[in-house]
Amino acid sequence: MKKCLILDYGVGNIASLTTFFREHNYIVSFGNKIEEIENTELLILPGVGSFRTAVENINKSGVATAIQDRHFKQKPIIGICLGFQLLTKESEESPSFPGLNIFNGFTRRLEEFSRIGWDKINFEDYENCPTNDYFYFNHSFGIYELQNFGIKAFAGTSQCCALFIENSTVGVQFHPERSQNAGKEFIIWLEKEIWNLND
Amino acid sequence: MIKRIAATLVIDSGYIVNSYNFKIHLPVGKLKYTIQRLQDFGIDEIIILNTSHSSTSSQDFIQLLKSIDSLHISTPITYGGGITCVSDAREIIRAGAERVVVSSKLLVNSNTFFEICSYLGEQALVLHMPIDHTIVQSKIGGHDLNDFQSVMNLLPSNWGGEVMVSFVESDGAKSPNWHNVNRFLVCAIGLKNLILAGGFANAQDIGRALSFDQISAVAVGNYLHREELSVRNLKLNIETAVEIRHSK
Amino acid sequence: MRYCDSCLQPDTRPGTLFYDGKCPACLFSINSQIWDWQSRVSTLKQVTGEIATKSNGNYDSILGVSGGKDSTRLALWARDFLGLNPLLVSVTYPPEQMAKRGANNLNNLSELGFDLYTTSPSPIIWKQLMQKSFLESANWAKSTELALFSGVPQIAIEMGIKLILWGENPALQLGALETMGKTGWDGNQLRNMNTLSGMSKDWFKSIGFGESNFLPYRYPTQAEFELHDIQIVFLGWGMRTWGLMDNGISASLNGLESRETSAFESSDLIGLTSVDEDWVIVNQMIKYYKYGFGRATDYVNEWIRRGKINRNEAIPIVEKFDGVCSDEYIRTFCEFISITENEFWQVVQSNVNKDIFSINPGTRPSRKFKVGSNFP
Amino acid sequence: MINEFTQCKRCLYRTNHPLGLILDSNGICSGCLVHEEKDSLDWDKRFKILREIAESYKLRNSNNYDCIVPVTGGQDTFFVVHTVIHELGLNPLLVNFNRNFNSAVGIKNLAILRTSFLADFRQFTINPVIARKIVRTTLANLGTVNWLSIAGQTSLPVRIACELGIPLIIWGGHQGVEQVGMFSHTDNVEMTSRYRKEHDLMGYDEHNIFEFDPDFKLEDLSPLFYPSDDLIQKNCVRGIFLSNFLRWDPVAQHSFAREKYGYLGRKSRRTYYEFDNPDCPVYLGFQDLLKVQRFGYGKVTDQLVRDIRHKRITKSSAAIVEQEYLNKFPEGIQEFADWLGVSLKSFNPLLVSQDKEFARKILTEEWRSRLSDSSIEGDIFDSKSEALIDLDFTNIGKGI
Repeated sequence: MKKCLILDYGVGNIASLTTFFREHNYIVSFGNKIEEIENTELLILPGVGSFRTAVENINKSGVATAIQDRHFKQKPIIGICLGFQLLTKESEESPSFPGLNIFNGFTRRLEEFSRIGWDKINFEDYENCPTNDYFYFNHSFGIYELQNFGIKAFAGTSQCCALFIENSTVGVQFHPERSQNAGKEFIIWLEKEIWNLND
Repeated sequence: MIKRIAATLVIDSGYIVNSYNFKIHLPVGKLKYTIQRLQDFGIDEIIILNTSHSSTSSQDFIQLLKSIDSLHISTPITYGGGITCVSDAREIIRAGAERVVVSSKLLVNSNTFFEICSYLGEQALVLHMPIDHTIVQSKIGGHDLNDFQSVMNLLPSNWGGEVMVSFVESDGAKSPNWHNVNRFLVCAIGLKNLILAGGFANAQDIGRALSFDQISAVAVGNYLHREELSVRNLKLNIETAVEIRHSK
Repeated sequence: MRYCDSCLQPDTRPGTLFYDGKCPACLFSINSQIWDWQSRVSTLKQVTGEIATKSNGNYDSILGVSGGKDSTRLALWARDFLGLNPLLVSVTYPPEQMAKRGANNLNNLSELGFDLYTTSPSPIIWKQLMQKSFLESANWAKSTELALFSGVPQIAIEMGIKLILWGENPALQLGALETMGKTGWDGNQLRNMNTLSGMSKDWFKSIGFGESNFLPYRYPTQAEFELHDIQIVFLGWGMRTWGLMDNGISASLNGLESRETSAFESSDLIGLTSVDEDWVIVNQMIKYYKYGFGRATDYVNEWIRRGKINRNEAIPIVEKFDGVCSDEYIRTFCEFISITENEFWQVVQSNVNKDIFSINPGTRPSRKFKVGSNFP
Repeated sequence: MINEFTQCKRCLYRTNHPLGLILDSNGICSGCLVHEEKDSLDWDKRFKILREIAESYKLRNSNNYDCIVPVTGGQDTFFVVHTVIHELGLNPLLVNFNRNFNSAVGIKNLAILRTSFLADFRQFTINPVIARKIVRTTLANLGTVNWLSIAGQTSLPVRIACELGIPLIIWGGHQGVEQVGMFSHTDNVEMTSRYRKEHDLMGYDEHNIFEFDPDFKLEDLSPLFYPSDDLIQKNCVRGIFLSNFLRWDPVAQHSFAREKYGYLGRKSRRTYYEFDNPDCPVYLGFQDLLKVQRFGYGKVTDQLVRDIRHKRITKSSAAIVEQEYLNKFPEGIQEFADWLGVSLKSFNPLLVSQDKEFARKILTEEWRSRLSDSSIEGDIFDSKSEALIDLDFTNIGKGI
């Protein structure tokens, strides 16, 4: 059984994430202590809520450096929806609250105001992609102009980034825990291709 | 975004019910079993409308949403019913729902609607607009057409949420009243992200509705429980110019 | 009419050839002393094991049962010895025809711990076919036999079960050479059994019903067997102690209810044969008038081959009991297929083998021959 | 002990009905509301819809049956088969799941059925060793004897439909519509595996019965397997209910079956009407005792509600009749203990565990004598005497 930690920053759909990762044989814990972040095999930045509240709580518990540390040490992280945006420099949603700046990019209000529903993701020159299936999106902010070198994918016709992977840090704009079979297979793909985490 | 087929589950006295013209409720069963099957059939989204909020607060619904999560539900859930303030909405999202449905009363009578928008983000809201061609402002907050337009004008033009329009007269029927649906679509030109509901019970009607630009999803109600593999067959039999999601 | 030198089997059975003065069954029992039964058993285990794995679903094999001695023994042997997981399939008679002990014996099989799947053709059509077969050939079982044989392969194909288990190989034990398969245990030529062949669609339709009313009487074609990769295996081929008494005694000790009526009414000496219904006794009597041997002969032949009695001791038993059938069985039979007893005897008498029986008005036909001596 | 759930104003059902019951603003229950349709709908038009469905399945091909009709030795089997063959002109395959214990009357009714109609018949009898094991498990964990036979009755016809490639299954009454008004008749609700799992099987189908008894082997339960969604889709299998298309009135239908075909009833201590479940020696006996314990009402209540709705009895006199029958000592309880291979006393722990006055009964040790060998001494109601030559609790019988 693998271990994972859902970072507590006062926001996010904890219940559905817990069930989802339990189904993938993870022992799921929920907290915001630095040693928890350092020891867990997979850090999860949950996805629903406002950018500002999340940043405030991260700063309050002083875990930003521990998270950045994991990134440089290639320790698996996954940022889901808001969690992905938190990995960027800053977000138009709460300008004066800087993000974790792990990915060199900005979160801005979507040109289409909001993207609600299912869409396919298309990778930019990357071969062994996960199954070409639909994933569930529900956001009104998105990440544009990511300069980092990593695996990048866009959703449907949108310009905003649906997925970005650098080192072992994965950012996804969609919700794997709400994408039925596609979500399940995507996590298995991540474990095999990116994190090589297995039971 | 691909067009969606959602399931509307109306709740009364703790049961999913068949709803007829928003007046008569017949008991179908508990949420747990139906949600499991809808997920098997690859439903794109589940919208829970709790009409028994008058007797119990949405608090007890938090337990129910949490219990749904123990069923390994990996389908987006939208919950509506009895949401009157930001903390209600926040609780429901924390309990595992993706989005909350709010009634037009909140938008018309108070500022709470916009408080929730700013707190959760517009993408987490669905504004519910029952259209009732017969009675203006009926007990269930029904709107007639010009009513609908006046409410829509209160929304900012680039509002990021969705609007669920349900036709009261064809709620529970075998097919919608296309004359009235067309009249509605004319006055909804330019809008987008509309969810249509009310009497959508066959692939042909759903396909036709999804082919309009304004419509991003059709919500199916009573039909879900009437036939085996209901949603699965719907998805197979829909021939629209528009693509829909076929789950593996 | 010539008798087998060592037993009391006359050569009148259609399709059998005597060799060196001996009947096929005697040759079989002589040869079987020297066969390597151990290797036969291991062949059967290997063959059934292989085919069993190809079946999909829960059951790896299917066994036709009536609840009688053979099927009870085979079910237990297949499960407890060969380690198979057979589904038992029974084609049952109409309620009026099924004997109470027949129902009890099916129940006994079920209680021995098997799943049992019964298929019962419509009694209305069953009765009319019985009447037609009887009036035409004095053998009411011709049509029903086809249903009894067709039920198992039909269900095997429906459920995707590849292995059909069967009892004795008629070619070897009864000399019905037309059913000879590639090897001793291969039963895929069972369709050619003379009782099965020769039943065209028109024969059925002549009683005035549509094709979809005769579905239970359709024996799957050779092509269907191949398409669905069905293989019939004769388990009797690998069972050294396979016979009327062996199966009867073993089944009785496992709960089989035998026929209590005296042999003076049924010619069923120990009450172990065809116990699921009683009008077989009428058929045995008519078979006796056609071929000169009946149920009693089957018993004594086996006893002679097993050295229980010698040929001379057997003759008075056959003389006394062969062809016996009480009036009650005849009465209820006529009532069931709605013919009068006069019509019954007219049909019987027109089918009597007049070379070996003389017709006596008002009483039953009587033997011209002496049991055990060739005639004329 | 008054039942704290509210009762419908018109009938005896309360809102704790296991299938779910909703009262409208006037206190009338959903069951009574939908029942009003029986006197308002145009049933000639409704039957025409059924005829069209039947027509579309009739000319399929001549080397198969037109449809499958699940049958038992009781309920409305004769009326359904009569309607399918003589009114709709279909050639059905009759299918019966043998629950492993039948009343003599039930076995005879099946034999009468087979000889009265031009139709082939198939029956599946599950291995009795497994049957007893399942009954013990569901008795202990769900408080019901009936789970096995319902699981079998609701899956066998669907499995055979897939195996033989026969798309249409025709059932009799839809219990959800008839008892608690789950759908309007005009919804033409069809058979679903969700309804089977949630309502027929109390939330536990053959796959999660292992939660109670891990040492079940999955293949032992294969006679109860419901076909997969893919298999149902591939064969386009669907199940329709006659009760949606004609004015469903079991009492009238039973008397029709009695006159025309000689359908037999079976007396029971705990109900006044003998033609609903004559085929099961437990359903109106021990099973009904358990039902009253769990839900506070019994089979007699179902019959009284039906008669109230059909205006054959008033609610007030029905309430009196109900009390008269609800606490009668059930017949056939010793025979059921024998079938299960246990003594009568062995039921006491289960009975007390389900008792509403659990604490008081423990204090007084009253529960110990709930059932004992003396309970049935002088059991004047010897069902065997009225039964036919066969005894009850027969697995397989001749019938005629």
